Amino acid sequence: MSAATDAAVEAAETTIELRKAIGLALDEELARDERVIFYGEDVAVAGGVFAVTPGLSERHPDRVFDTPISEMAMAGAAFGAAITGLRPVVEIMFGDFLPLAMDSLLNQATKHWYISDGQGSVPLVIRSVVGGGGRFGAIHSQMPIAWFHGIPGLKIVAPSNPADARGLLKAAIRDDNPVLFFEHKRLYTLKGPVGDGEPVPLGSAAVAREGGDVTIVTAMKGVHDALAAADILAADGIGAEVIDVRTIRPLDWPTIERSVVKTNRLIVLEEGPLTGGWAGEVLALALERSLEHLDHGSRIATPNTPVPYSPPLEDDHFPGAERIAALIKERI
Amino acid sequence: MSAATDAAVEAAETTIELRKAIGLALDEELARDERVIFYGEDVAVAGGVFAVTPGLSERHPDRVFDTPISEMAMAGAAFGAAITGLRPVVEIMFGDFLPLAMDSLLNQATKHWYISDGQGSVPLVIRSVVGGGGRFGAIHSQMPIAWFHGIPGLKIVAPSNPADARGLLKAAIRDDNPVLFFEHKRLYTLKGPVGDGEPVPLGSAAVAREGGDVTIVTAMKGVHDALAAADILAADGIGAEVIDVRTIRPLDWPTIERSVVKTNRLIVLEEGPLTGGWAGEVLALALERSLEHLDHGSRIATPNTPVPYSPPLEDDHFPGAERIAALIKERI
Amino acid sequence: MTLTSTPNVAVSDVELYRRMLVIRQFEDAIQRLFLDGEVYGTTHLYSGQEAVAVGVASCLRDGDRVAATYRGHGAALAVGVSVQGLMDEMLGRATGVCGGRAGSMNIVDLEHGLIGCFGIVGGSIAAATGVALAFQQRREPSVAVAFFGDGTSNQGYFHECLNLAQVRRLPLLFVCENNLYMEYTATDTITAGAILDRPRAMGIPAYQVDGNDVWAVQAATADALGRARNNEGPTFLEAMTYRLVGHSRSDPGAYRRPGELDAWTAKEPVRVTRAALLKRGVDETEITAVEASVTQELEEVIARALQAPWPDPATSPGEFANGARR
Amino acid sequence: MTLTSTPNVAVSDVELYRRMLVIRQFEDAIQRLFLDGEVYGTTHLYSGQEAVAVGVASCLRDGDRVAATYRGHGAALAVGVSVQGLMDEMLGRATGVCGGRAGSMNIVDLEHGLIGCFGIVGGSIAAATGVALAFQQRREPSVAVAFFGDGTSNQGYFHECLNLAQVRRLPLLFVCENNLYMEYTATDTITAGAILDRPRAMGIPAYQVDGNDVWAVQAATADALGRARNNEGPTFLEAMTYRLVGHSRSDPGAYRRPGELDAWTAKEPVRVTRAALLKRGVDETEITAVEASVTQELEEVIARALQAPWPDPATSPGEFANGARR
Ligand SMILES: Cc1ncc(C[n+]2csc(CCOP(=O)(O)OP(=O)(O)O)c2C)c(N)n1
Ligand SMILES: Cc1ncc(C[n+]2csc(CCOP(=O)(O)OP(=O)(O)O)c2C)c(N)n1
Ligand SMILES: [Mg+2]
Ligand SMILES: [Mg+2]
Repeated sequence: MSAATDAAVEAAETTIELRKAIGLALDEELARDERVIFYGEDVAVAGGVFAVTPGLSERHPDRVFDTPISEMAMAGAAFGAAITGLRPVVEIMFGDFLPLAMDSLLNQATKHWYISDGQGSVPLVIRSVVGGGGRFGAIHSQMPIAWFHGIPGLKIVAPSNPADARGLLKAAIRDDNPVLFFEHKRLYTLKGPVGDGEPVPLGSAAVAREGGDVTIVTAMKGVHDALAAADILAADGIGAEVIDVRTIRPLDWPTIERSVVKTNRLIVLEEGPLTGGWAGEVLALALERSLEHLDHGSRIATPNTPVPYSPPLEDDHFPGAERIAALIKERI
Repeated sequence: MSAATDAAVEAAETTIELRKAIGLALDEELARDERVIFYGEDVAVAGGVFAVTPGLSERHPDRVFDTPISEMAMAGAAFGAAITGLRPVVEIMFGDFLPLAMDSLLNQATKHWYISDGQGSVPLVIRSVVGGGGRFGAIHSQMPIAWFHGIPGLKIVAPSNPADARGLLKAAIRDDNPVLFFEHKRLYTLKGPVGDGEPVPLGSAAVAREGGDVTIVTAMKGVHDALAAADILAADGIGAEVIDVRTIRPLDWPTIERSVVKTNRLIVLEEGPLTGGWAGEVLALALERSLEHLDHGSRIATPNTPVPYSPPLEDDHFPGAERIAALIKERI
Repeated sequence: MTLTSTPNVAVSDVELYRRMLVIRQFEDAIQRLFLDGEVYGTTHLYSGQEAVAVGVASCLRDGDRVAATYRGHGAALAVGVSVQGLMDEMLGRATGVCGGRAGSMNIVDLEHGLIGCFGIVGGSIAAATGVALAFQQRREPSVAVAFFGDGTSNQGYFHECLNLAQVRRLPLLFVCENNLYMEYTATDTITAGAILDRPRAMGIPAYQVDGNDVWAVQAATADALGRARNNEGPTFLEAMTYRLVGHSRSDPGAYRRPGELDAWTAKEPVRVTRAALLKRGVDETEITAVEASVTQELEEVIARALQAPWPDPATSPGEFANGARR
Repeated sequence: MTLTSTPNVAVSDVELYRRMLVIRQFEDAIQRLFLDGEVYGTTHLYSGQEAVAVGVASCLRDGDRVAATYRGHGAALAVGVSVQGLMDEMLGRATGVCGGRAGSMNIVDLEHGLIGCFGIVGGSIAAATGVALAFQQRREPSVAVAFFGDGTSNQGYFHECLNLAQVRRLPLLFVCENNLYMEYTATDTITAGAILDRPRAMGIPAYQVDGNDVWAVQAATADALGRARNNEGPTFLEAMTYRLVGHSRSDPGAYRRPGELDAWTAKEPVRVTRAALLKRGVDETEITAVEASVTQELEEVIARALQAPWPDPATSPGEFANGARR
């Protein structure tokens, strides 16, 4: 290995917070492609309410700017800009606010390619912070995947670590389709290797841990909970394979299937209400495509209620590693 | 049987168009309970763009009115009115426009009961026309169930015939929770018995046809397609049981399970894109709860693209009875 | 001479008339073809409003882009979408401008600057706002035009986008076609105050024009486009006009006030423009020649459309784009 | 004497001061408790804006209803939500006004007319519009009040609801608390024109008041409520004020213009009201007695809150309502 490669490998192993990895990816893409613009509420001068984007507006003053509180206009304008040669990245601050941006995503951005019969594509990214566990209450803790999961033409990205966040965001910005990019608020300060900076293809899952007895399919913070649960299970001699789907849509089914064929037992761990979530889609695919390999298939998700504020209530709402491990032991 | 009962039975068998049954249910509830109000775009003076509500504003002049094109305000105001003692019914003309009404449904109406710790309930109904096959193109032909399916606290109603439409709408209006009530545009002129006018409980499926070899779970127009497919299958000696779920949420799982235990084969027929739809939820439940009874489980849905306009394209997009029957034969 | 030949250069009076006539006859044909079962679903015709789209489009240059509504045939033809391509699309044919996939309410023709006919009220405004943002970012002296109706002024997109456009001084022209009604409801009964006062409250220059006077529309548009190209920001035009036909094919029409239709028919733009041409000294034979040629063009277009092939489902562009397909 | 005792009757000057002080001390306590790790997540404090909520609420009657925002402690206390119940909620306790389920951004207390503190910008406006609709439908002479901020004037709900309220002449009071900023961005940099011109464009009577002058707020509110109860429709108040603390707990504060905070601190409402009381001839010993009692009340409230029981997940109200639970 040459010194240069060594240095690259070493650089890729530098640790960085997930939020910094996202800021870095944005910075890199803004520098790489002048068609990229980035806007949102308080993202420019203030650098974002979660300090994800500080410095970007200084480094790219013409292409990073603050907007009014106008989510409909922000999303609708992203569509118009995307079909006119830009590659807009928009921050809708909390994922809970995404319904306000949904109409143009659903009825314009994800339809344009098809209804125009392929005249033009719509390269845009909407970033939002999502998820619970931060004591933010019912309207700032949701997981919006379910609301958007059934929209053809939309890609949904859900990274679990800094390197993936960086690589997936770069891929999202370079993608020719509308992409929802979710960032878990509990992972913003998670540290991990910064990665080599190459785009991570949308639609490729990662095997986060190998194991032979049960497959746990999950994403985002769920990956960390699943890995911790796998440690507990290992102590009981149960080998859990953890699959980080990384993108919810498109979903990397082959990677899941390979694992299920090996373990015959499938658990899908979803942060989000049980009913109508993406875990159901994974189970459905398993039933349709791998029934003969399945000894067990089930979901671990959150209750069908809003997310409560009070610590004991919120902690109970989200299953932690212990509860996950216990449920898996009980079920398989 | 007394003459009075005879008359009631006869009355219940009078046939009526589905759209008239909906107008009738609204009229009956407006007459029964003065807390009920009804508003929407062009619903009062004009009687609705699909002629569902003619005459209502004449009969209930103070409680039926036309609004501006302000879906956000209409839905948000329904919440405020519902917690202040009214039982609003709102028409959002096409289901495709529902994202504009989603924020307040998601973040206010369905959260109030829980976050207030049960201080107050939110009795409101949003009615919309949905579905394809009308040559209305991509933005007026969608099935919005998937976008709302993952929202705790929301009931979703999807009737297939006039009597159910009437009874379910009455139950929806009397329900203490936010309800989305979907009306399929291709069923508006469907005729059927008007029913006895009793509310049909939300969360109770109906067995539309009995059969021993395969269970077809579906809703709305799918019920009619499934029944026609069942006729075709019967000619081949295959007995298909057709279950009309009637409400998507809450879902009547016991009725589905009873059937699956009998037939061991489950087909879920959904009008709507395959990925992320409610059919996935049904298969997931089947896998979780009835794996040992399952020889087959799969979905028949529409492609993961927008709905095209041109007749040959749209007809190809929606599987009809023949294609459904052929697919089922192939799969089981 | 086709409609597409000259949308971006100075346009003669007769040519303006011809374009309006093409739209009128196109819409009349659609109405007939709908009743014949050759056009499907629903249609929202532009009859009576032709002077607005034609007047606006006559001022546009290559590179400018237009967002229209579900009532979009007029804007489409005015910016130069091929009459044949649009007709074929209405008939659901493979040769339609969107291959039959869009239909009346959703036409896109990027080549002619038509980014879409938006089925969601207000959608055209948001999309055009983004187009204008792109122009500004790229320092391109082009302008985005948003067409929309009076009823749309009560919707969230309207408000948010007017503000955003003005704050960022976007090169954008808002064209509010005030035909008095949102579907079957008189807009003044559900609208507080005058529409023009809304952009004015944000400091957006806002003017009312006679939307049946193609030259008035043209003059106001030229002014507004000049401002926009000069980085002076958006302009708002309220074009007063009237829809001579139903809102859509199922319209009962009972809402019209007594005498209203007659009064507006008397000042409908095709008639008014014809009279003005004569007054301006155009020879009537030239006019009748244009009329005959438009009638003939439409007949030929329809004949070809009825023979055009149906699309094949196998040609679907699919769920995801990977670059532009064509 | 508790805050809850008199919100709906004529309120003395000293009582107005006392209420403002309760809010200020409550917010100061929350800030401390947050740093101590006893309040969680995030909080948006009302410090500096007290005169608005107190002035408005002092005019309300039983039956009136209020929709507040994520910055809602002030409105909550002003309408009479129990200080203890609110404090317990902040600390996530079972005895909180929402059993610990809501937290700072989502308080509901129907008994005291607080229909919610809305976490979505603009949500308070829409909800209050519906409340007003219900009052009107039931011919009940009550009024709905929507609190919201300056930044909210650029959002769709604002526009749609102002129009709907005016068209239907709803008994509604819009209270725009203009504290100059939307989070960290100066609102005038992303807002076109003056906020007041927006309601005025719709014909809604709209007034600016000194939001740090509790009597000015009171007078304007009394007027507006009279109109509303008289079926004369909505009124819009823009109360000019200033947030003395960060937007939320993570606020860097770097956006404030030089000297701004000092200038506003000099005219902050608690200080200003105290001075005014003295000028109006209130005895300073009466004031200090009130101050001491508020301080003591808050201390006791906090002490009880810290001892209050945690909620049990098993007490969840569940997904669906079936009538009201309490
Ligand atoms: C968000 C939304 N709400 C409702 C509709 C249904 N709709 C279609 S056209 C229309 C009336 C629009 O009125 P206006 O803006 O005056 O335009 P016009 O049709 O008169 O040209 C309505 C309500 C829609 N397409 N989108
Ligand atoms: C729809 C929506 N967008 C963004 C936010 C995030 N947010 C919370 S408060 C706030 C600023 C609101 O400013 P303003 O209306 O002036 O009220 P203030 O906070 O100053 O009282 C923003 C952007 C939100 N809660 N809801
Ligand atoms: Mg109109
Ligand atoms: Mg503010």
